Amino acid sequence: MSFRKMKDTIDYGDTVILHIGYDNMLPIMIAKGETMQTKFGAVKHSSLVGKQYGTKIQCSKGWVFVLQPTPELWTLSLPHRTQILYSTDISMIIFQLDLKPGSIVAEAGTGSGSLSHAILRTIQPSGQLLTFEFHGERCDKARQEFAEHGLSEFVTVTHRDVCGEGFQLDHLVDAVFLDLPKPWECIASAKNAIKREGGRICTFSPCIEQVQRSCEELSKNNFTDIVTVECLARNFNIQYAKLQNVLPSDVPLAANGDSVNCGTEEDESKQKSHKKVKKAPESFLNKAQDNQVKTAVHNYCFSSAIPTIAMQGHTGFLTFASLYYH
Amino acid sequence: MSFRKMKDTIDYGDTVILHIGYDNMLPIMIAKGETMQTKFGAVKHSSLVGKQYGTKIQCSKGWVFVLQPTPELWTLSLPHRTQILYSTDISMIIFQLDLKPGSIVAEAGTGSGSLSHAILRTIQPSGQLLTFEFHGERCDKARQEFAEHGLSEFVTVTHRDVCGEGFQLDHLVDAVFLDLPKPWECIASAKNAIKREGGRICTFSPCIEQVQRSCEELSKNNFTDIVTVECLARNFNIQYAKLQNVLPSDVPLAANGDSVNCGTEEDESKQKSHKKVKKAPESFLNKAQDNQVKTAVHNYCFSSAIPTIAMQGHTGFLTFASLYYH
Amino acid sequence: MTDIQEGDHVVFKRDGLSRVYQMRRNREVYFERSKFKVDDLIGQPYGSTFEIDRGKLVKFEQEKVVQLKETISSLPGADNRNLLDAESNQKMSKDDIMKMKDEGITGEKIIEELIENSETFKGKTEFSQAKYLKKKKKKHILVFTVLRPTPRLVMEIFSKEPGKICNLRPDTLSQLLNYGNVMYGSNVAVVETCQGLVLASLLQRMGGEGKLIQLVPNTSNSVCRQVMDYFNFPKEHLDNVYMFPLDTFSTITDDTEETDGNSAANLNLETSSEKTVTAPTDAASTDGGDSSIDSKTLMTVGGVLVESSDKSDQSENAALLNIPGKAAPSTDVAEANDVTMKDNDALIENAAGGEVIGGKRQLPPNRDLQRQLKLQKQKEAGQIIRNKQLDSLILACKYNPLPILMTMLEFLPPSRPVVVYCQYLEPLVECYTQIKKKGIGLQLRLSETWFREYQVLPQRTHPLMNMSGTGGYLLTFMTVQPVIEKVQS
Amino acid sequence: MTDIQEGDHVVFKRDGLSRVYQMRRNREVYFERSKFKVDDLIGQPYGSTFEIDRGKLVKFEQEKVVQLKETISSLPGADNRNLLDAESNQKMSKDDIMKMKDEGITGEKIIEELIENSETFKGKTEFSQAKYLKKKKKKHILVFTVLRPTPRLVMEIFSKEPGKICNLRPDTLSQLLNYGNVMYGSNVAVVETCQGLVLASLLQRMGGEGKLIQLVPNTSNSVCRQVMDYFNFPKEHLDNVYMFPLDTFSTITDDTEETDGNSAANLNLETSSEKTVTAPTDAASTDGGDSSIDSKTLMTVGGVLVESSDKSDQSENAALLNIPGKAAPSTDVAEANDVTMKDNDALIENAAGGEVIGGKRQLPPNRDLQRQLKLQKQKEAGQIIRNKQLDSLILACKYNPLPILMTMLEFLPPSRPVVVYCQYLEPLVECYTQIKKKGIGLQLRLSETWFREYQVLPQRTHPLMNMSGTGGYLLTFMTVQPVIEKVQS
Repeated sequence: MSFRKMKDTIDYGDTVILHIGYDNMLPIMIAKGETMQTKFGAVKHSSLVGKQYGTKIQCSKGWVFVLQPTPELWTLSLPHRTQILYSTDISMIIFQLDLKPGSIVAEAGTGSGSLSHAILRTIQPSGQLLTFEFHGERCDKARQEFAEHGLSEFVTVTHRDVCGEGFQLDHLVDAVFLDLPKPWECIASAKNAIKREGGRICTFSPCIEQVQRSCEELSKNNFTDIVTVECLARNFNIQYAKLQNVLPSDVPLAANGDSVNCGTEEDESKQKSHKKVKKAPESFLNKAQDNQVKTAVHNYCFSSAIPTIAMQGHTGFLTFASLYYH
Repeated sequence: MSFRKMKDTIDYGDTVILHIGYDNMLPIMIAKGETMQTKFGAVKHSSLVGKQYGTKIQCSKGWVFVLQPTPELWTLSLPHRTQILYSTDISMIIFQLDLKPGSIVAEAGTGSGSLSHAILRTIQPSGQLLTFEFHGERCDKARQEFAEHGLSEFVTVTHRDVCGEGFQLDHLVDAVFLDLPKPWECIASAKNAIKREGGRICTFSPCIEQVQRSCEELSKNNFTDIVTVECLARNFNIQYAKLQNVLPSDVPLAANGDSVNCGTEEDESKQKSHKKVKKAPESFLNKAQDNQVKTAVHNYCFSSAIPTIAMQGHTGFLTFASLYYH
Repeated sequence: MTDIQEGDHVVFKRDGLSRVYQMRRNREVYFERSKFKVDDLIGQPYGSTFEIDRGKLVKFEQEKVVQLKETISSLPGADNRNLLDAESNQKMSKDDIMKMKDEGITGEKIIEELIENSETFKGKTEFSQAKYLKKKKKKHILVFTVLRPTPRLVMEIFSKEPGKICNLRPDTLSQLLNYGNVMYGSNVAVVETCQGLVLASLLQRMGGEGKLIQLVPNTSNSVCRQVMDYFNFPKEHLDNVYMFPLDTFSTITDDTEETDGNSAANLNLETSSEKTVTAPTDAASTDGGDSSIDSKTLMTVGGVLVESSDKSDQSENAALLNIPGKAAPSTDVAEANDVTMKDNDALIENAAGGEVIGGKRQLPPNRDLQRQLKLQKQKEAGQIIRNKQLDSLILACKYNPLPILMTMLEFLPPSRPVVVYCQYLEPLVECYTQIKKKGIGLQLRLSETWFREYQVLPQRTHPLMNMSGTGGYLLTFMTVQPVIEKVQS
Repeated sequence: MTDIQEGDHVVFKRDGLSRVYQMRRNREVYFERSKFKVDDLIGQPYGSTFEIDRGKLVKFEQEKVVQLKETISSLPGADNRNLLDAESNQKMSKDDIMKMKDEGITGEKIIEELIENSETFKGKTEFSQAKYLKKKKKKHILVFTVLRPTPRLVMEIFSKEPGKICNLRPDTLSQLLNYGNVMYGSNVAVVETCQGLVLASLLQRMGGEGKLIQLVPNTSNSVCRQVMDYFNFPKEHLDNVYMFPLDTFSTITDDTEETDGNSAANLNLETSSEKTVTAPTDAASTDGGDSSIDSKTLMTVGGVLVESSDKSDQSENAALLNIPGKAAPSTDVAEANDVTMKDNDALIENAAGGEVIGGKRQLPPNRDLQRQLKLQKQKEAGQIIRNKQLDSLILACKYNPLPILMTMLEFLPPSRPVVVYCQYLEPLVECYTQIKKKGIGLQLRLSETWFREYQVLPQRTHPLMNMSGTGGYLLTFMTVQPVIEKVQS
């Protein structure tokens, strides 16, 4: 039930997210007699029941947090059965498909259910997700997950290759999402699935050639407002930077970010608050900078938002289109 | 001569850049008896002779600066005969083609000579640029410009459609640059133009389909290390921002950018230094902000680097490749 | 309800341009330099396409659209070596065109004349011909589709003046809604200065359940919620919207039941001071077009009558549009440039919505009742906050987010998402640093989005030549209970 | 000189990876986990490709490369629905592979065995097969090309640890060179802490003429110029490189001829204090691999013996690599991940260049002569600066750029380009604000570059899945003479 509504405390049957670190989250379903092993020690499920979501839990070798799942947390912690969609693209898809409570959506394929969970959050309780997956085992897993998450009544998982067999839906849905190797093969069938009053479609494709064929096919099928976009998240790290003034700075500095002459002690305390962000590397950095202090008393200090050097360069192209009254 | 070497003062025959505004620069060749009309008034050529480059010149209705041209300034002020390449791409091309004094380069087409000037700066005085242009008039104009700029001895402008007729060069050049609608048609000819010991090639194409055909053809012709890249310049405006604190701020702010409680007078003086950046709009902004001061004494003030909202979204794809000893 | 009803706000959409109009019989609207009555739209299904033919609405057949598309198919690479200044090659003057229009000649006919009078058209490549045709069609033939407003469409209204909505872009707004975990029945606290766009988007995602509390700086200032009107929300949905002034915050920090009385007293004080301040606002509203028509609805929402005449917004926006940056839009013909300028002017004139001529006005309702209702809802909102019943906190405003964030976090239960949007990076660095320092946020993330659009056409696929340089920055995290709980293991 | 000479520094290049080695007979090198002697490379033409076959260099035929390419051509879209964990489907263990290698079995043979022992290979799509083959070939067959070092190739050495060169990327370095208007005969002042990469790139563009003045913080600190060695610059070119300590700056601010004496005195003072400081530096250099070999050359360049053991650099870099960001590289097989880790380790061990085993060492030359030469060049550099003979100023360092910029601008003639590169945005905002305020720069521009690489393959074209999030920021402008000159009009 923890996916349908925000809750205060943990009950048996809830799926919770054990937050061990920024890139280390484990989803667990709370069951009697079960125990979860984490790198900080074991956590007995029963001991979590009745606890408030967001609580810091002491384990034998450290602590973890227990969070109520959101589709965004789920996307970061779910078991991968396929390549998955991430929240930057997912957000755009939900928005561009005009989804809201009550929307009826067709999705192919289900994959690992990353997008499905976000769709379900938005369209429940009056909407329906009709999701199609050609891979039998994945179908079963998805169905099981939706059931565990209390979402079964809002979703129908169908085991079918829509590329060959089509959606077999007759003017029923508000929106169609296609994440398939050959989306263009399903566009005619998608058109037939969309309500007479019109609707929206989205295809996700990693390669531009797929986009080109999809756009052609969309156009042929009288879809309009065809738009292809790309969204890339660029994350920033906050770093406390200290640049040596190799010449005496007689220039008055502007309003921004600079305690010139910042001493070592003062910095140390400021940096402590940052140490959690980057553990080992920063301590090296501190040492290195401290050495420099010997030769230069003056430093220019500031908090800097630095884009992460390694970033996701591409996920896929999102093509959106409208089908008007038809 | 002003393109070949940095000079101190202006002579007859020099091409100079009249800098009227950030996006308003005029290239003029200093000639006896000539007068240049600008929106700030007329400038007699003869009056500039002997003046130092970089001088601020008083005209009847304002002042302009007179700068010595660099290829970068030339790119921003040259007469457009075609779409031109800009300095972000040009810098990448020169770098990736491994150009340096002494390099021999084949270029097709010459276009408006934007890239040519940057190539010539880098390869002169011992290098040679062999540039090809299929449009007769453009050829003549380019030849004339190179002569005026004192660059004739380093460049040969040939009137030819290299797509049909090829470069007709036998293992002579270090690098080839292609900015043509169908670059793939010239790749075999480019290969033959490149020195036996090897060299580099670059093609510039706006559409991905052109890139795909070029890459295929490069591969077929034993070019290796084929890499396609895109460079986009993102410019920042510096804006002095003032955000209202709608709640009393009892939170100690970090090292950075914030004179909380900054009063109106103080801000005014700070903002004056920024007024030149954005004229009319900022004065409106000041008024609007001043009004807010009545209801809120506390503001959070900082200099902010804001990416320009409207930016160049695409110029073209740059494909680079190596031809090794052949 | 798939047909357009009288009173509906609808979107007129053509290419990348959207405008919102309210449907009233006998009302004339301006759209893309044309003036026409909208009567004939009422009763038509949403999604219908119309053409303005000599000042009259005509239903547009689908086939024409397709035909236009097929014209544009040619190979690139052919050279236009002789084309430099297209404008001087046109024998017809602007006056000629205006005259033809005055004579009631159709757009199609005008384009035919333009082609015949172009010296260079025949020498152009097929691709260039198609491009020319497309441009002229856009200028001389006005075709648009009438659609039900959605956040996506309404957002397009602001695409040329993003400063009005704090530079929000579809990518950032969409993330704000998703990372905020907004869903049916959510209790959401929001601070926004985006004309009501964020408010409306949130309300739609709540589907008629839950509470949407808009935090505003103080009781005396008006807030602009203009965009809320565009969505034709039923009254039951609007009833879920609350307004809570942040300057009455001290009234809810005491936990005792007694303080409720105190709070009410405080609120009364605030309200009386508001009396004098709102007067000029109301006066201004009378020349605000049809906004007073919906004032009754707005009253029940619990807000004061709100106004879009936020001057600081407009000038801020102007500043942002006139940036001395380098990226210049690549319009190669002077004429096209001209059009853009005109469009822009119209846009500023009309504010965000469509300009409407005529339309009857109603008298403002009982002001006392209005004030009482407002106070009641304000109190309810305060209780929700105090009782820690919020499911998410969302900030997208031109105020310094840090004090608001730190104050509100006290009232947010653990394991709840927080999203702070800001058009500047620096304030979010401050927020990030504080949250990190206090250890009160998990999955803390500061990001921006690179949002890029593509032209996908046979043999001519490439990213668009112009793009948006910034859609603002997002700080997202989950609240936690930092006290350690020991459990059995 | 198209053949590799003994003593040359050469680049070994394979795919996206480059390493620099100096060619010496009888010397063994480590490259991509292989150890081999380079003797056979001497006398071969640059651009030749070699394979390491059981520890020996073998010339590689072009045809093989082409064949490998053709294997990789298949349509996408076929589904790998049964593939989840590729590693567990391989019957051969890592030990098996190691054993085969020890037995001297070729890489080709090992790959054949791997395919035969893969349970899933036959079930894979043609595309997946090709991908698998490519990956295995990269791992088990070591083919590389020997190239003459260029800034482009040398830069690749740092592609996995950009922190060592202040996050410079090809796009930013290239703009730094172009906007700096560096050309044959330029007089350039530069401050760099990029291991000498910027210095070397500038020197190459100067083509053996002009003066390249490296401004360093002070006489006592050593600066790393390691990359300068890689370019095999002739002595005449290196003679144009000067070093000027910024802490002796006061000596050139007085304009009289007399100050030259003063300056010399000052310099002497500085130099004597340096004596004690440089001692440990020299001591450290003896275990710095083959860097002492080139010390003689470096002396004539006018610098002290320089060292790459800049610890702060390394840790800074480590900090930048271990960022807690979200973008995870998409390696789907654990084995591949493993390899990356190992490569990384090796990289850090080797610093930027290739690790070399053996190689004779020379004794340091006369230290007194060295100091005298240094002093002489320092004085010359001071004169060039004082006489305002600089053509451009380029900063790319980890120091606060503002004081250096404002000091140096006094000595730059008008109409000269200035380029300030910084890996942080904030210091450049300060510089921008000052230049703007003082009105001493035209075409002032603060920018960053979005640099993106594409995979272009039939039916599989898309931007690369991983990219660099930042290549630093650039501030560019032209100096001006702010005094107004009245002229005839």
